[in-house]
Formats: sequence, C-alpha cells, structure tokens
Amino acid sequence: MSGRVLHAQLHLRDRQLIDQRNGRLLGKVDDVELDLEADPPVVTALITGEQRIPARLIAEIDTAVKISNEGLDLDHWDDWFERHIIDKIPGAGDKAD
Amino acid sequence: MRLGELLGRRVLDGAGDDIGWVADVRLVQDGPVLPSMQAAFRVTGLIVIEHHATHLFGYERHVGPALLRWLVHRRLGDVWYVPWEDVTVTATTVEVVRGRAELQPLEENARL
Amino acid sequence: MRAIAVLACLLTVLSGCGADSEQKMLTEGARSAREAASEVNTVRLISQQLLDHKLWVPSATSMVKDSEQTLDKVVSSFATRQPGSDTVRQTYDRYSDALDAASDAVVETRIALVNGNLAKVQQQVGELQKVGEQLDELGESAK
Amino acid sequence: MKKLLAVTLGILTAIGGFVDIGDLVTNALVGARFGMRLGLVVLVGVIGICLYAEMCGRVVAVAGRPVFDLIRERLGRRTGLLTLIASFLVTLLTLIAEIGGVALALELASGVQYLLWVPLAAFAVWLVIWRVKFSRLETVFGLMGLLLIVFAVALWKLGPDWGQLMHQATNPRPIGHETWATYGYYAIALFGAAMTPYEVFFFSSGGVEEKWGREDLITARANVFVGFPLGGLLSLAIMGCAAVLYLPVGIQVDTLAQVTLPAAVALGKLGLAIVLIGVFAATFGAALETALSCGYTIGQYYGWQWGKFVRPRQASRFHLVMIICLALSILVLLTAVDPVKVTEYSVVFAAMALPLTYLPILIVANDPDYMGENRNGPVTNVLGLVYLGLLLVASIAAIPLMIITKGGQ
Repeated sequence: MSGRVLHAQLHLRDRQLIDQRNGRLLGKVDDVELDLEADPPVVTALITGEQRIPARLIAEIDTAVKISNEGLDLDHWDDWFERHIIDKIPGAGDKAD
Repeated sequence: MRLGELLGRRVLDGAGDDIGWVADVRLVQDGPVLPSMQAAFRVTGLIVIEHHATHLFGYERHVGPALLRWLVHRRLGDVWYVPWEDVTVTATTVEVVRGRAELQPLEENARL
Repeated sequence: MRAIAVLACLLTVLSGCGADSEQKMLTEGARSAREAASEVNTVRLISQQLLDHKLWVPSATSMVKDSEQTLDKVVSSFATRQPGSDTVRQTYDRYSDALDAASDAVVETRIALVNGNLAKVQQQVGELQKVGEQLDELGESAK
Repeated sequence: MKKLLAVTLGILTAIGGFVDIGDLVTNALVGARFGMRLGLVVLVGVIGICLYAEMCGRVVAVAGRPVFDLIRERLGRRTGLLTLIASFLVTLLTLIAEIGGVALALELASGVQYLLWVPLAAFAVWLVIWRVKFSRLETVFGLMGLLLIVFAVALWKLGPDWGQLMHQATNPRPIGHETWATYGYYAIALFGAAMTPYEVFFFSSGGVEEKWGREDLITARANVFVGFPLGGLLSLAIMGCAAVLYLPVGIQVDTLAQVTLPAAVALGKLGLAIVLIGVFAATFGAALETALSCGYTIGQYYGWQWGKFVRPRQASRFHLVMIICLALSILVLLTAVDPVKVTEYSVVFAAMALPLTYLPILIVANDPDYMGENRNGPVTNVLGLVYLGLLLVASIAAIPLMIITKGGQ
C-alpha cells in the first residue's frame, strides 16, 4: 500500500486553513465531507462555517491545511468589519494590500 | 455524509451486539487523481473504541508520556482498526461483519 | 426543605444580625485592631520618609489617603457590631475607642500633609507611634 | 546587542506573569504576612512556566502554530470553547486590572485621581497596539519593566538579616494569626500567577509575530531561560522588601502605594521615581500583553486572520476584539471597582483554564507528526506530567480555598 496515511478527525478537523498563495488565515476546518457511496469512498470537501471547500482545492496538509482560495468567499466577515469599522479609523493600512 | 455524523456512532457486530463507538476515520492519499494533480483521500477504515469518548488526542498512535497514554487508554478501553471492506454504514449505526473477538487491535496496525 | 430554610434563617440571625458574644467581640475587635495598626504604622512610615526627604508631598498625601480609606472601612465595619450585654459592651468600647483614636491620628496627619505643616507632621509621628503600639497590644489579645 | 534584544519577548511575557498589578500587590502582601515562607512557590512556578513556555517556543519554531491553535485542535470545538471562555475571561479581567494599574501608577506620580487617568491609559494602550511594531513594543516595555530590578537593590540596601530570610524560605508554613487555609490560598495565587494562561498565549503568538523558524530554536530557549527567571527574581525581591520592612511591624499590604514605599525607604526619591516608572512600564506592558492575548485567543480559536504582522485592516476582527475589550475595561473601571481586587476574581476562571491550557501543549510537544526529532524527551515529559498534576490540584483547590478564607482574609 502506498500514499500518505491520515486520520480525518486527528489531522483535518479543527485545523487552521491557510491561503496557499499569500499565507492568509482563512478559518478552521469545522467538518469533513465524505462520499461513502463512491468507489472507492473518498473525501469530497472540507467544511468551514457555511462554506464548502471542494477536495480539489486542498493543496497541502501539514500542521495546517493549505488551500487555493479560488471561487470561495472565506473573507466575507473580515471584509465586512474592515469596510464598516476598521477602515474608518485612521492608520488602518493602505487599501492597496 | 459529514465526518461529524459518523464520529460517535455505535458500532455493532454481525449479530447486532454492541462493540463500541466510531472514533476516527482513516484515510490514505491514493484515491483517484483530482484536477489539482493530487490523489484524493480514500477512506480505508474506521478506528473503533470500546468506551465512548470524543477525543483520542492522537494517543491511539502510542506517542507521548507513558502515564498520559495509559490514562487515555484506560478510559477508551480497547482500540481497534476495522478495514472499510468489513464495514456497513446504516441509517444510525455502523455494522461490522466480524465478531468482537476477531477485530484487529489498532497497535498491530498503528502506521499502516 | 422547610427545615433547611428555618436552619438557614437561624444561622443568619445568629451570625449576622444577632448580638455578639464576648468571645466573638474579642476576636473581631482584635482583628480590626490588627488591621487598623497596619494602616497607622503605614502612615507613620510614610510621614517619617517625608520628613527624611525620601518622598514627594503629593505621593505621600496620596499614599496616606489610601490608608485613611482602608482604615475608614475597618472602623465603620466594627462599628456595626452589637454588644449583647454590659460586659461585652465594655470590650466593644475598648476596641472602639482605640479605633477612633487611630482614625483621628491618621486624619490629622493627612490634614497636616495637605497644609504642608511639617512641624505638625513631626508631632503626628509620635502620636501615630503611640496609637500604633496600643493597637498592636489590643490586636494580640485574641486570635 | 541584537542578540540581547532578541530576548525581550521573554522578558515582557514574564513581566506580565510575575509583576503585573495583581502580582505586585500579592507579592508584597505575601511578604508582609508570611515573610519569605512562600518564596519556594515562586521558584516552583518559575520552573513550571519555563518548562511549558519552552515547549510552546519549540512548537512555534518547528511547526509554526501558536497555543490556541493547538487547544482547539486537540480538545475539539466544544472543550476548546470552554477553555476559550475561561481563559478569555481571566485575560479580560487581568486587562481591566492592568489599565487600572497604569492609572494608579500615574496617580502615585502625579497626585491626580486615578479614575481620570483610566480612559487615557486605555487609549494609549490601544494606540500602541494599533500603530507600534511588535518588535518595538516588546523591546521598549520589556526593557523599561526591568527597572523594577530596583526592588532587588532596595532589598540589599535595607540591609536585611539574610540568614533569617533564608530561614523563612526554608520553613514553608504559616505563622502567627495565619492558617494553613490562607497559606494555601496564597500559594495557589502565586503559582497560578506564575503560570497564568495568557503568558503562553502571548509568548507563542509573539513567536509567530517574530516569524520564528527552526533556526530560531535557540532564540526561543534563550527567551524562556532569561525572561522567566528574571520575572521570578523581581517577584522575590518585592516579597523580600515587604518581609523586611512590613512583617516586623505588622503592616498588611493592600495598596500599590505600600508596594512602592520600600524603594523610597531604601533609596529615597530617586528609588521611588525609578519604581514608579518601572511599575508604569510593567503594568502598561502587561496591559499590552493581555489586550493582545484577548485578540489572539479568539482569533486563533476561530481561525481568523490575527496578528500585528499584517496591517490592522487585514486583521479587522482581531483588532475589533481588542477595541471592544479596551472599551469594556474603561466602563468597568469607571464603576470605581478596586483594580487590585479584580485580579483576585480572575483566580476562579484561571482554575478552569489552567489544566485545559497546558494539556494540549504537552500532547503536541510529543507528537512526531508535528515535532519530528524535536519532540519532548523523557525528562521533560516526567516534569511536564508532574506540573500538570500540580495545576490540576491547584485548579481543584482554588475555589474552595477562596470561599473558606474569604479571599485570603
């Protein structure tokens, strides 16, 4: 048998999600979606909050889970508080980055 | 199905007798290749514990201070690894083909 | 359930609102005396440092005010006690008088400090010493 | 010089743990009531925090994960949330006390009532968090807090009978009107303060802020073994001053003024000035540490973007949490609650938080997936387990003892 051995609860659940591209922190893995009917049965997605991260976006599983943040809206609340509160305080940083 | 629904389910043997609870799902990264060119995580089996507990702290793999390991294992009772071929997931439980005596202790199978 | 309620009421009455026995008055008096002695000795120490030019007047004043506040709490909490009999009243008065003397000495020191009257502060150091010793003695008269 | 400055994270963390406003008063209070008879507890505490902070530093350097990440991961969402609530409340109560402490130090220096300083102190803390770089912040407040070494000088200048102090230290038991209950209560207070959870939150998050990698393992260790023993030393010096000056004359310590007075007695106005600056820096540093820890714990539990290594707008929820906590601190303090008393109530929450904070650290520091060859050795594990046992005992005994002794009376 080859391939890396992992445990869904131990290695995936409650781990930090990180944007593979820029290292931004994107939330925690709250649950794991399994397709047990498939042949073979596989992991189909990670769940964080209301968002579903398809398995194809998982880039690397280490002490954190790195994903490619494509077509996901994981920054929604951070952006909301940024626009409505933090940006209104002087010195919050440049809009550019 | 969500992992959360599977964890903590009752595990019954072929005769319908109680064995224990689902504690974790073992995955191997050798499934069908995804568009990202990575292999998918294939479900290979379940880790089943005798007594109900939500967390193993990773101690089913026998690492860490001996005393802590002993405490965790005392609480968990026996820990088994059940290959997926032997498992049937029903509406509310998990059934295992084999009887309790034929189960494989996890230690013998710690790092498959 | 009712028995527990009655018992609880009884305990409350005995411990709180009821009159103090001689022993209880002694214990509480001695404890208050020790706490008051602590503040009196602190104020004496502060005054002494001020006279030795080791403290600024505003710092000294603010420190003394802190002690005065704590002392006020000790004095007023002891004052709420109720002596049950004449013998207990004698004990009560003994402690009460000493606590009042402590309070007066500290207040006068604070006033002298605020007015910048160092001669008076010097005089108060002696007074505080005397009051402090008396309180120390009372404080050791019971556990 | 750069090497020297690299240990300021450990120093600042230790100052928060050993000589923040609650500890300043507790150390002096204990010295005045028990002499050095509780000194050993400080030593036990120093060894414990060194042990676990070293594990945290190692986990950060090797695996890059701060402590609350590990707590959520190993305890799961529900137990993790319980730990979050308990440790967040300890940290918030401590933050409230520290802001009060900064204001009290300003009152002692200026004679102006401390309540007037409260909003200003909270605003200043926020401004530093908002604008000042992490490395600058730890250097300035870590080094300024070291001015409290003046207590050690003061102790020496007071010319104590060292033999007697040693005798007290080696005879750990209550004296005079004290009981074993009050002795035990203060032992737990000192031990709990030495191992207060926000120290490891701040230290490990600070390691991430400093971008520690495998090559910084030595820096991490140096921080631990310089910072925390220094904190313990300051704590013992304050206790010693009170033991020499207050114990013989029966003075009980309950105000910050009484804590600073020995420096004036020994070294005059200059000594007092240095102590006041030191107290200001230590409480301000502890306020920064606790305010940041409030943000770190919540941010790390939910996996939000946190940290000062990104601009405030990129970690908006993290900064918002800290703004809310600081605003809450002002509101609570303006009710004229005694800031020193506030820390006493935090003992209750610390009791719950302590074992749950340190268990995941011990587990992960043993995990070969995380740590590879840098995982714990057998000696560290034995000591780690002994301390986990001590923490458990302390957490079980804390609340009953607090009730029996009515908060140490």
